[in-house]
Amino acid sequence: MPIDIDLMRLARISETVMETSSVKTLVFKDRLGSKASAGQFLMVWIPRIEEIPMSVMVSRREGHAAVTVKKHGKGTTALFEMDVGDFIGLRGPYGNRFTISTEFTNVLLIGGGTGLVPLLRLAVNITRLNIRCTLIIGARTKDEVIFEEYARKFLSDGKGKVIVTTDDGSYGLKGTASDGMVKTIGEERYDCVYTCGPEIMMKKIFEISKEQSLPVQASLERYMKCGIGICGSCCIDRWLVCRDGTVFDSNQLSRMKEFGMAFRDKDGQKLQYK
Amino acid sequence: MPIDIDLMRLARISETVMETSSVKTLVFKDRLGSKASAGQFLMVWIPRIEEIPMSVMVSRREGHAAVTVKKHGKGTTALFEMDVGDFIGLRGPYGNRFTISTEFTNVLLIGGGTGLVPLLRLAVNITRLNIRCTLIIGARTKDEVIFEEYARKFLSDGKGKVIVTTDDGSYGLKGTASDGMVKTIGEERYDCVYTCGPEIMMKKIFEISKEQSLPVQASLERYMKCGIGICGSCCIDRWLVCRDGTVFDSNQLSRMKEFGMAFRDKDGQKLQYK
Amino acid sequence: MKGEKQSDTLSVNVGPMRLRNPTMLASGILGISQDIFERLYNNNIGAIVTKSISVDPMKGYANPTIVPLGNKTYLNAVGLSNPGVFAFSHEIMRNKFVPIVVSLVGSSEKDFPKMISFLDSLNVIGYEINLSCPHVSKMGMEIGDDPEMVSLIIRTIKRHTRKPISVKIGIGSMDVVEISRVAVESGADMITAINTVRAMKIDVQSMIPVLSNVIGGLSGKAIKPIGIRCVYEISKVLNVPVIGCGGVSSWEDVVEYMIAGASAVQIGSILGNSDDTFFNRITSGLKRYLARKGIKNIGEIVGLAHRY
Amino acid sequence: MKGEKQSDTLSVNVGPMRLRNPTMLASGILGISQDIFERLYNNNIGAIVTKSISVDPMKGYANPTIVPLGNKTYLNAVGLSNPGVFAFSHEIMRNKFVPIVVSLVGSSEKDFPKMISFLDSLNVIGYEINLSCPHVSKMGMEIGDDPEMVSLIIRTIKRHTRKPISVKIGIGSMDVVEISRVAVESGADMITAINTVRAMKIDVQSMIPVLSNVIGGLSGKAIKPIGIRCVYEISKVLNVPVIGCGGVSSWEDVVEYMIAGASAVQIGSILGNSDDTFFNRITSGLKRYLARKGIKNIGEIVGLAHRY
Ligand SMILES: Cc1cc2nc3c(=O)[nH]c(=O)nc-3n(C[C@H](O)[C@H](O)[C@H](O)COP(=O)(O)OP(=O)(O)OC[C@H]3O[C@@H](n4cnc5c(N)ncnc54)[C@H](O)[C@@H]3O)c2cc1C
Ligand SMILES: Cc1cc2nc3c(=O)[nH]c(=O)nc-3n(C[C@H](O)[C@H](O)[C@H](O)COP(=O)(O)OP(=O)(O)OC[C@H]3O[C@@H](n4cnc5c(N)ncnc54)[C@H](O)[C@@H]3O)c2cc1C
Ligand SMILES: Cc1cc2nc3c(=O)[nH]c(=O)nc-3n(C[C@H](O)[C@H](O)[C@H](O)COP(=O)(O)O)c2cc1C
Ligand SMILES: Cc1cc2nc3c(=O)[nH]c(=O)nc-3n(C[C@H](O)[C@H](O)[C@H](O)COP(=O)(O)O)c2cc1C
Ligand code: FES
Ligand code: FES
Repeated sequence: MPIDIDLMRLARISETVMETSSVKTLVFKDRLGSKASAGQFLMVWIPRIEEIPMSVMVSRREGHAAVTVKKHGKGTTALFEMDVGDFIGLRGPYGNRFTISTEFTNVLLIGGGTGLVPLLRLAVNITRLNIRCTLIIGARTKDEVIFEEYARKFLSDGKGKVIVTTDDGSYGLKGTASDGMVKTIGEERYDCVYTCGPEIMMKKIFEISKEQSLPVQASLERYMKCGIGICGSCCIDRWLVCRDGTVFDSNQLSRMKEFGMAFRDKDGQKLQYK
Repeated sequence: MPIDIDLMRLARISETVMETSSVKTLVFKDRLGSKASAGQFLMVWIPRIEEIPMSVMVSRREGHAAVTVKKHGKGTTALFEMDVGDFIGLRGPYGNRFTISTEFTNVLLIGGGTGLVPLLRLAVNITRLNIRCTLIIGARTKDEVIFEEYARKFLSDGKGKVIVTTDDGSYGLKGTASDGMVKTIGEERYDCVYTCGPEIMMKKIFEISKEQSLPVQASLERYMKCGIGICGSCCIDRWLVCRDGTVFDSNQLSRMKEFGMAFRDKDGQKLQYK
Repeated sequence: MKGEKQSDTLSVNVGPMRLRNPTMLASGILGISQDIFERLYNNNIGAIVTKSISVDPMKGYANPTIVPLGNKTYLNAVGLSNPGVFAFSHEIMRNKFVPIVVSLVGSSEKDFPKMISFLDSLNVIGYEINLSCPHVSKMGMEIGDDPEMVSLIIRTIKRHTRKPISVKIGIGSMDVVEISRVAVESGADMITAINTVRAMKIDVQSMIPVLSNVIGGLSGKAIKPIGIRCVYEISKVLNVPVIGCGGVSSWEDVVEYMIAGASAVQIGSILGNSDDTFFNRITSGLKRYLARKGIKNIGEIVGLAHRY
Repeated sequence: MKGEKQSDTLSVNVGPMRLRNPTMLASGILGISQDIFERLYNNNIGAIVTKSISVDPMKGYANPTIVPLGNKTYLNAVGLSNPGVFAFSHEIMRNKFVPIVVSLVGSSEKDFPKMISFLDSLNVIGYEINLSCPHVSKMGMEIGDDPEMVSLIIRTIKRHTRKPISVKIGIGSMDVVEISRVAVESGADMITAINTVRAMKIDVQSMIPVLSNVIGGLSGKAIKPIGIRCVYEISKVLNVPVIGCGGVSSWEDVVEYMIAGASAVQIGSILGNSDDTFFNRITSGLKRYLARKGIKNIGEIVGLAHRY
């Protein structure tokens, strides 16, 4: 019988990893999630509390998937506080994926915060294709840098490199992830830029890339209820992030009036990014 | 996508054959029906009039099935009056099937009226297995003998033989089908008796076989509404003819108190056979 | 009664009825033959509810009366065909060991004492009053939607029998909780929810409604979320055992109904897709579930959803 | 109106509204963004019904608000979240070519003139009054089950707009024909049937109701036979255009609703399973069907089942 990814399944958390004081990775057995593509997300049910979209994190364990959650509001805090043995509900994976051309030889990945999650999955795929890969990890301060060790490990041996930027200069390059980008594109030629993270950051990256005629793929976030193209709450311009995205390319991004400018609240009102 | 045999499908009658003045064969394209086993039936919808069970008749045309209907009450009369181009609805095929042991070398088939329909299908299968086969066609009178020519044709060349009996002696052997049976089992050794037709006839055949320790398989009829084991209207003792049958073996038949004795009406009342 | 411990994992008390397990045959499914009842009981069903029986035999509607719609969903308008109470009392006269609940249907309160007089001395554990057949006028939902009639019928029945009665309700034009309240206040011992939901199917090629009666009742998988909701609503508000019904096809569905508040669960159309091992599979699924959760008796899960 | 010939095969008159084809977006589905409306219209939808709009913005319930149940069936309790009439009137202010019907919801008759004052001068072809949301108290079904409130709301609206209005009804605790009759007698130009059906889902492993609101509304394939029945019943008895809704996922379903008596058909949850070619596939399926039957305009099939 084919498995319906829309039917909620329960998964027991089998392992947790504290990434920083407010970021935690939860690992659980989930065959469907383990096969997710980079850019896809799961709808994660925290029973009686919330259901929220979460990018699928790489998990080293066969048949397992993971999510990396940053403590935020009600839902993410409850998820963050979960421990081994607790149950979550899962639907998905949903959404499209980052695409890689076999003609690429060198690509740039730029992530901020939990936006690094889909990029790690992507980096794994990219290095398997023998494409070189530079990963910029952006953070506000040293304590918030995540996944550095993991990334350095599998981007070693000439597979690529890792650049860390912190806004306050407490670690790595001082500046934003886009400052790091400006620097590295001055030094190397990249075929494509992949990004996920705060939208203002992605917008900046998109604009820099446009000037340099560098193609971009960005994984966007919007408020999501259904994750499957029914409710419309995740719309950005004419697109639904859950169905047409989460990954959009330069062409789409350039046609978006709302990208980096406006988003919709839980009630569907359009608000401006500050 | 797997096809759900329960979902009603429409079929256009592509050919009709008058077998006698009150028996007609309707041929129609229906892949599922064309693959039916001997003993199985279709639920046939005559739009706005009735839905009735009909044994699946052999059809020479690839991908086609057929039913042979005897004019009776409202439903069968409407079906009988249908012509090329008319539409019927179909569900099924339903029910179990006659079983053949490869150890058989010679078998006896005894049919009365439209009860011959499943036996013709069976005879085709049997001869393919190189088992010899005697078919008794029972009828009240000469004009009601059906399928004789067809049966004689494919039971020629040593594959088997056809015996016709008429109650009034107007054709073939004078007597009932069971009289024909008594005669032929006196002459030849059979491994199994297959029968379908009026229940009183089948009961008689079952009793003769029991005396001779001959195994019997009989395809029974009961009033049917659903054809799928929901309504219970087709019950005979603890069995449902639509689901556990239509074919029952000696062991089951011998445990039935109602076989040849009683049947249920449309409202479920038990009535006695006269 | 809810949560009461039992010696046996699956045995349940449904009001005054004690069943070896919470599964029951839904009315109208295979429901006219004592031989079939015995076969089902030997195959591990908890109890039988018979086809709805009327005073006189009823032929019902012409076929098609039952239309499979795919995905374990069915539409039917059988028209309450049944052999009548006289023939049916003969059918179950020799019942020795099967826990039989007789479903009764009538067009006025006077019908019920007549039927009870035939049945009450037989080996019958209770009655289910069908006030919710969605497609037979003057006998089903039309009565179920009339609170005074419901009350009159139940009070009349209670004067004529000491056996427990369940009132079977459906999605009609009265709120399920309100009509259940009327039933309970009039003396009903249990509520069965739900009957089929008024529905229809048209064949688009012939442009003809498929059921001979045009309109019928939807059953099976499609109505399960509606049945769960009704059981939850009724059992949360009224202090009465509720028997769940509608779309059960697995042990998980039985559990879902019981967590919603059902003390027992009826199984209907799905039997068209199942075999003799069905109830064994249900009961062993239930046992495994309870073992995993460390629950001693299934009664403990009844109504756990009322916390929310 | 029924059977009236049109130059174009698929164009239909739905009361005073003329649509290029009989498909409409059901309310609450992708219903808050003008950009999405334009995309759907460019993909060949006949008309848009917006998310139900209230006077003030509403956040709705916490997630889970939408639960897929499998087989194209869904459960939802969104809680009528919407940006409110002020923000929404800005959303559609620049609408040029999309036939938009605004769905309105309110808790008293006074809410409606307020909303209409914001919307009536915009490029909007009509209103749909949502009196049937099964899971929001004081705004949905509670109003739809109160005939006097229904009548008051509709008469109030009719005094404040000349645009056509459809009243959206559901399976509540009033007969669908009776509540439609009240609506029509109070001035409704059309009836939309049906909204989601009150239902519930419990996760058996965690023993927890999945929707944050516990109870929600069933939509999709499971409710189609119920919707077909309602459209048939209403359109057979009342002389009013009916817009069918519930479980449509193919051109055959559109045809089935129209034969049952619908002048147009709304499509909702199934859009979660479809892509940009969906409405083209529907319309070309409809055209092939009509060609095969030798029918010039789809309006000719409306209500053909009333013969039975
Ligand atoms: C495709 C996608 C992938 C994501 N991946 C991750 C991830 O890997 N790790 C991670 O920590 N976060 C991720 N997020 C963000 C995460 O879903 C939100 O932080 C979370 O939903 C906030 O819920 P809350 O109850 O804690 O916040 P609330 O207090 O309810 O709200 C805080 C803010 O979070 C956002 N938010 C709230 N609910 C949702 C929702 N249902 N959908 C989208 N945004 C919401 C809104 O901007 C809101 O203003 C992802 C979001 C999307 C859309
Ligand atoms: C498995 C099976 C296979 C059959 N195969 C054939 C066949 O190949 N050719 C053929 O001519 N006939 C066949 N029949 C018999 C045929 O179904 C009935 O003759 C037919 O249903 C009568 O319908 P009616 O409306 O003409 O009769 P009615 O006037 O309604 O009733 C006449 C009698 O026919 C029987 N009958 C009526 N309705 C049904 C029903 N739904 N199911 C079963 N019996 C019914 C009853 O005994 C009834 O008393 C078969 C029956 C069964 C159960
Ligand atoms: C063919 C058929 C006949 C039915 N007959 C009756 C009946 O006589 N009395 C009754 O109360 N319910 C009757 N029902 C309704 C069932 O008892 C049950 O309430 C309904 O089918 C929902 O359960 P299910 O989804 O498990 O089938 C009938 C249902 C079907 C499918
Ligand atoms: C997520 C969701 C939100 C809905 N919101 C509304 C709404 O705001 N107003 C309304 O009248 N109906 C609403 N509905 C009901 C739909 O308009 C429609 O009546 C119902 O879903 C049945 O159609 P379907 O089976 O095609 O989905 C909603 C349905 C869904 C699934
Ligand atoms: S989250 Fe509902 S449409 Fe995208
Ligand atoms: S015909 Fe319904 S059970 Fe056999």
